[in-house]
Amino acid sequence: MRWFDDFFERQARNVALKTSRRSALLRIGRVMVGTAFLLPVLPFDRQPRAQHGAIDDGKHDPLDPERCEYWRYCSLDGTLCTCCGGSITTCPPGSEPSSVTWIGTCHNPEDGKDYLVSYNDCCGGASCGHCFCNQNEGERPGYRMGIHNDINWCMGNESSVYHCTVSVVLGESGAKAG
Amino acid sequence: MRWFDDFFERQARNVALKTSRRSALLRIGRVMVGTAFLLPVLPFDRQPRAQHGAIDDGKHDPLDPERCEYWRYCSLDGTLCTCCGGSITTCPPGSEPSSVTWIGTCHNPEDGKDYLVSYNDCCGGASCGHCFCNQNEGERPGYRMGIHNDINWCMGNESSVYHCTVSVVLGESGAKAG
Amino acid sequence: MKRVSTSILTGLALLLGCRLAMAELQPETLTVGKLPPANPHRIYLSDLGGLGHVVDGRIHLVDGDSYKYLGAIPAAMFALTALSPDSSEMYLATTYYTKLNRGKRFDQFEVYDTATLKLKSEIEIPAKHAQALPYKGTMVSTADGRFVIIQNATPASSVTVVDRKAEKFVTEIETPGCWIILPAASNARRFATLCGDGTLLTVTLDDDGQAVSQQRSAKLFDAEKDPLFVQAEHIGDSYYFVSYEGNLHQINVGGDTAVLEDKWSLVDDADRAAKWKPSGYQLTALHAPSKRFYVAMHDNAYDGSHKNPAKEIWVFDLATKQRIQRAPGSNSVAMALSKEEKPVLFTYDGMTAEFVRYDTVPELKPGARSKPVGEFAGLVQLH
Amino acid sequence: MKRVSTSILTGLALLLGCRLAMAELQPETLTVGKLPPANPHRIYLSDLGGLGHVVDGRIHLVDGDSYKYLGAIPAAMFALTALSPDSSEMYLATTYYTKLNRGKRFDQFEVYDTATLKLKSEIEIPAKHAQALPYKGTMVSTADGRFVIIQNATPASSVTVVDRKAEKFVTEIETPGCWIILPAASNARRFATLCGDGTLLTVTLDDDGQAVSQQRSAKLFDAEKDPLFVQAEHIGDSYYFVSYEGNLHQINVGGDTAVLEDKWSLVDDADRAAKWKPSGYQLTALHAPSKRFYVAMHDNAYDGSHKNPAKEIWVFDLATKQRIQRAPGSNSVAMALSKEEKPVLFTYDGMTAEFVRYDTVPELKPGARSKPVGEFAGLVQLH
Repeated sequence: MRWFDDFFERQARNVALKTSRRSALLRIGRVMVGTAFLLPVLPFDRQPRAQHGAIDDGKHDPLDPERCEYWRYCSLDGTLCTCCGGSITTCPPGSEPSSVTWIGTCHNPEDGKDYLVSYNDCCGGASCGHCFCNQNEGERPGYRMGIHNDINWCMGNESSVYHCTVSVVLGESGAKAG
Repeated sequence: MRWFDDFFERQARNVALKTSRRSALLRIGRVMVGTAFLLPVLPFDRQPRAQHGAIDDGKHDPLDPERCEYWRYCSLDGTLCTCCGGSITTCPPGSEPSSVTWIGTCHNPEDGKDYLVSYNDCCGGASCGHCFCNQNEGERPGYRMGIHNDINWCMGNESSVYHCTVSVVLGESGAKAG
Repeated sequence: MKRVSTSILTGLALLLGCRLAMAELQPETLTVGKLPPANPHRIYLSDLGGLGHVVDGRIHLVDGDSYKYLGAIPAAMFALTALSPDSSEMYLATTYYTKLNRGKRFDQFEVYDTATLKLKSEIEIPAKHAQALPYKGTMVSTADGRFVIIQNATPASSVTVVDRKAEKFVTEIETPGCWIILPAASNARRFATLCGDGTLLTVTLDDDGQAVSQQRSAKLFDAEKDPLFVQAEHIGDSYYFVSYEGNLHQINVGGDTAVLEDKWSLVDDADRAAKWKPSGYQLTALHAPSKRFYVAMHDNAYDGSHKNPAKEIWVFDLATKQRIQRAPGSNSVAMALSKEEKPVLFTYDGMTAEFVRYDTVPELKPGARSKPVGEFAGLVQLH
Repeated sequence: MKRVSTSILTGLALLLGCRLAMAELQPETLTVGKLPPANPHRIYLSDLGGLGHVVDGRIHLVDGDSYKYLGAIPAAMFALTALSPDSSEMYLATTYYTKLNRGKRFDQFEVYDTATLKLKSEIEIPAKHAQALPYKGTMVSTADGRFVIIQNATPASSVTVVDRKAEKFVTEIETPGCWIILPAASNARRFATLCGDGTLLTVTLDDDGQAVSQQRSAKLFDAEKDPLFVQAEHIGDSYYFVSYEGNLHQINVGGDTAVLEDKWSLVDDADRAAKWKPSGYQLTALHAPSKRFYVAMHDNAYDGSHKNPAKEIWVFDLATKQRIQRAPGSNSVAMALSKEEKPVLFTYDGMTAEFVRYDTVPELKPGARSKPVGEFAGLVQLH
C-alpha cells in the first residue's frame, strides 16, 4: 500500500500549494494566437477538431461541460465523457470507471470556490476519441503520480482501454488544507 | 477450387466487356463540385485530407503515383502503398502481399493501351491509412468477387490486417480477350 | 492492492482537508450512465474505424432527434453488423488476433444488448466471415430470429449458420459465386442469394439449421451489362433491387426458386440523356405501408461512379411506378427509414460524415444536420 | 485451396487473353520493399494512434531529408518505445488483450530490427508497464546494451529488468514514488530515478540484473515549487534537467547516490517579467561536443502552460551558461538532434503535426516542413 500512502500525502501537499488561483477565463486562448488552426492547448492532439475535438468556435464557456474550458476540467488531459455518451459524472454505457484516479483543484466561477476534482478515466469498450482536451493546471510529472495526467488511469482495470474522462467533485478544497 | 475457376471466368468476361474506355482525366472532380471539402470520390472516407488523404490540390495527374488519379488506380479502393513506405509494385517493409487479389482494366495515357492490373493488398503490421482513394472503374458487387473492391483482400493471409494497396500490371488487356 | 475503489478514494480525500461545511457543491458519486430508452430515431452507424485502424471498428449510437452521441459497441476488425428483428440486440461477426494484428486469428459471432450495450453472447465461428464493408444483407436473421446467417468469403463464398436458441455454430453452407443473404418473410427456414451469373440461389434449412435444399433460379438479371446493387428492400417475400442502369427489379424469394416478379426503369429518356443513375452504398429505402421507395441518384454518370454520393434522392410510388418527387441528395452514401407511420429518413453524407434528417410526409424534405460522426462508416440502421 | 500465390494468379491471368506481344509495359512482379539504408536523419515518431484508437499505436519512420514516409512498426497499446544504443533495434514495451479490448491482458517486451522492420524477439513481462505517453526515459537500455529497464506503474512505481543476452525477463524492482530511468554512462549496472520528494533513487544491479543496492540522494530539487521536467539530456553521467521555472539542474548519477553538480537559471529578470518558461513534452536537446543546449520556451506562462507548444527555442552554451540565440519555436512539442558533428534539429509541431528541420550551424535556423504525420504522437528519435 506504499503507493497509496504516498499518493495521499502528495494530494494533501498539492492542495496546500494552491493558495491562489486565477479564473479559467483569464488564461484561455493564448496558445491560439498566431496559429492557423483553431486548436487550443493540445500538443499531442492531431485529430481534426471537426470530427474529434471539442467545439472551438472562439467561445470559451466555463459552464459548458462539452467544452475544454469548463471549470472542472482545469487539469483534464483526455476526451470528455460528455461527448461520448456519458456525463460529467457518469461513464458511457458499456464502459467502467477507473479504479484509480488523478486529482485536480479547480475554481468554480459560479460560487467562487475551489474544489478538489477526481478525474476518473472510463475504461473498456471501443475508445471514444471525441472532444479531446488538454488542461494542465497543477499538473506534475510522473514522480507526483496522483496529479499526473500523461498516463492512462485505466491502467489498473480489467480492461485498460482508455475510453474518456469524467470529473467528479470530491469536495471544497481548503486553501490551507492537508 | 470452384471459386477459383469462377474467378477467372469472371475476369475474362469482364475484360471482354471493356471495349471502350475514356481517359481518367475526363471524369475527375465531378463529385467535388459544390462541396465545401476537398474530398474526391471517397464516400466512406472520413479522414482529414491533410493527414490521411492523398494530395488533392486540384491537379489530377494521371502519371503521379501518389495521387488517386494515377492511371493504374482506376479501380483501386484503399490506401496507396506509395504513401506508406512501399511503391506501385512493392509492399512496405514489415507487410506482406495478399495471396488473393481483385482485378481492374485501366487505360495508360502514355501509350494509349489498356492494361490488366492486379490490385494486391499488402497485409499485416499496423495499417497505414495514408492516401485513401476510391476509384471504381469496372467494379462490381460481391457476386463478382474478382472485380469487387469493397472487401478486404488480405482476408486469406496469416494476418488479414489491411495495410495498403499496390497495382501490378499483369499485361495488356485485349479488347476482345477471354 | 492494485485496485482501490473510488468510494474509498473519495472518503480519504474528504478526510484530507476538505471543508465540506462551506461547500456549495456536495461530493459526487461516479456511476455508469444508462442509455435513454430507445426510440425509432435512434441511429446505429457501423464504422470500420478508419483504414489506418482497421483492427478497431465500432458501431456508433446517436440520438436522431438531438443528435447527441449515445455510446458505442466495439466491433473489432471488419465486422458485419445487423440489428435483431426486434432491435433489442445488435449482432456482430468479427475477427480477432491474439496479438492485435498477429498471432492466432479467430472469428466470433457476438450479441450486444442494445438497452445496455453489454455483451450477451459470443460464439466462435469459422474464421471466414466476409471482411467486407458493412453492407446490409451480409448478416441477417431468419424471419423468426432463430438462425443468423453470416456471409463468408475466403474469397470463396459460403454462409455460416448460427443457432440463437442453442447459442451455437451450426454449419457452413457453400454458396459459390453468390453474395448477400435475402431471407424469405414467409418461410423462416429459407433465404436466397444473388449469384454472379444472374441467377439467385435459394437455400432451405431444416429445423436444426442444416441445408436441405439448394435451388438455382433462371437468370433473373444481367450481371454484366446491368448488375444489381446488392442493397435491397423488401415487402414480404418481394425484394426490390435497383441496377447500375436504373432498372428496378422485383424478385420474389418465397418459393423453392426465386422468380422475377417485375422490372421497370426508374429513369425516362430525359433522365437517361442526362445520365442519371443510382449510386451509393446503402442507396435505397422503402416504406412498406405507403409503398414509397427512395433511391439515391447522381447525374453525369460514368463507369465507376456507382458509389458516388447522391446528388438527388428520388421518390417513387411502387404501386403506380411513378416518380413522385426529386429532393436534394445531401451527398448521401447511406440511408435508412424509421419504423414509423410517418417515417423520417436519415441520410449519411459521404463528404462531411454528417447525418441529415428528412421528413417524408407530406413530402421528402431535408432538415437538421448532425455534427460529423464516424471515420470510415457505412451502414445506417434505425432502432 | 484458401491461398493462391500471386505468381499463379499472374500466370493464369496472362493465359486469359493478354496480348503481350504488343504491350509496352511488361508483366510486373510484386515484392516487399526494402528500407533505404539508415542515415542520421531517419526519424522515428512514437504515436499512440489517437485517443479514439488507443489499442493500435505505431512508430512512424520518416526520412528527414525527403520527408518520405518509410514505414511503421506496430506498437499496440500505450507502448513505451526506445531505440537501442546503436539504433539497430527498436524496443517496445506494450499491452495486448486477447480480444482487442477485453479478454486476458498480457504485456510484452519486443524488439524490431530497424533495417527490416521485422520482429526479432518478444518476451512476456509483468502486465505493469507504464501506459504513459511516450516520454524519453520510460524505457532505457543500460550503457552496454545488456539490460533494458522498463518503467512500470500500477500506479505504484517499479521497473522491470529484461536481459537482452539471455532474452528473458529478470526481475521487477520497486521504485516507490519515483519516475524515469536515468542510466549511468560510467556504470552499465546503475541507473537513477527522480522521486516525488525531490530526491533521486540510485539502483545498482549485479551481472544477473538483480538489484544489489538502492540509495536515496539528498533532496536535489523542489518537486513542489519548481518541479523538474522529466525529459533529460546527458553528457557522461551528468544529466541536464530544466524545471518549470526555468532553472537548469545538472545532476550526476554516476556514484552510489546522485549529486547536484550545478544549478543556474535560463531566464534573466526581463525574461521573468515576460513570464518566459520552458514547455512541451520532449522540450530539450543537447549536442555534447559543442555543449549547445536547446530548450523550448513560451512567454506569458501560467499555471498549466508547461506543456504548451514552443514560441521560441533558446540556445545555451553549457560551458559559459550564456544564452547564445533565440530562434522561432515552430510550435514544437518534441525535438531531437541528429547524431552528427553539425547536427540538425527536428521539431514536431504540436498544432499541425508537421516536422520542421532546423540547421544548427552556424546558428539555429528553421527550414523545410514535412507533411502532417501522426495522430497522437510524441517522442521523436533519430537514428
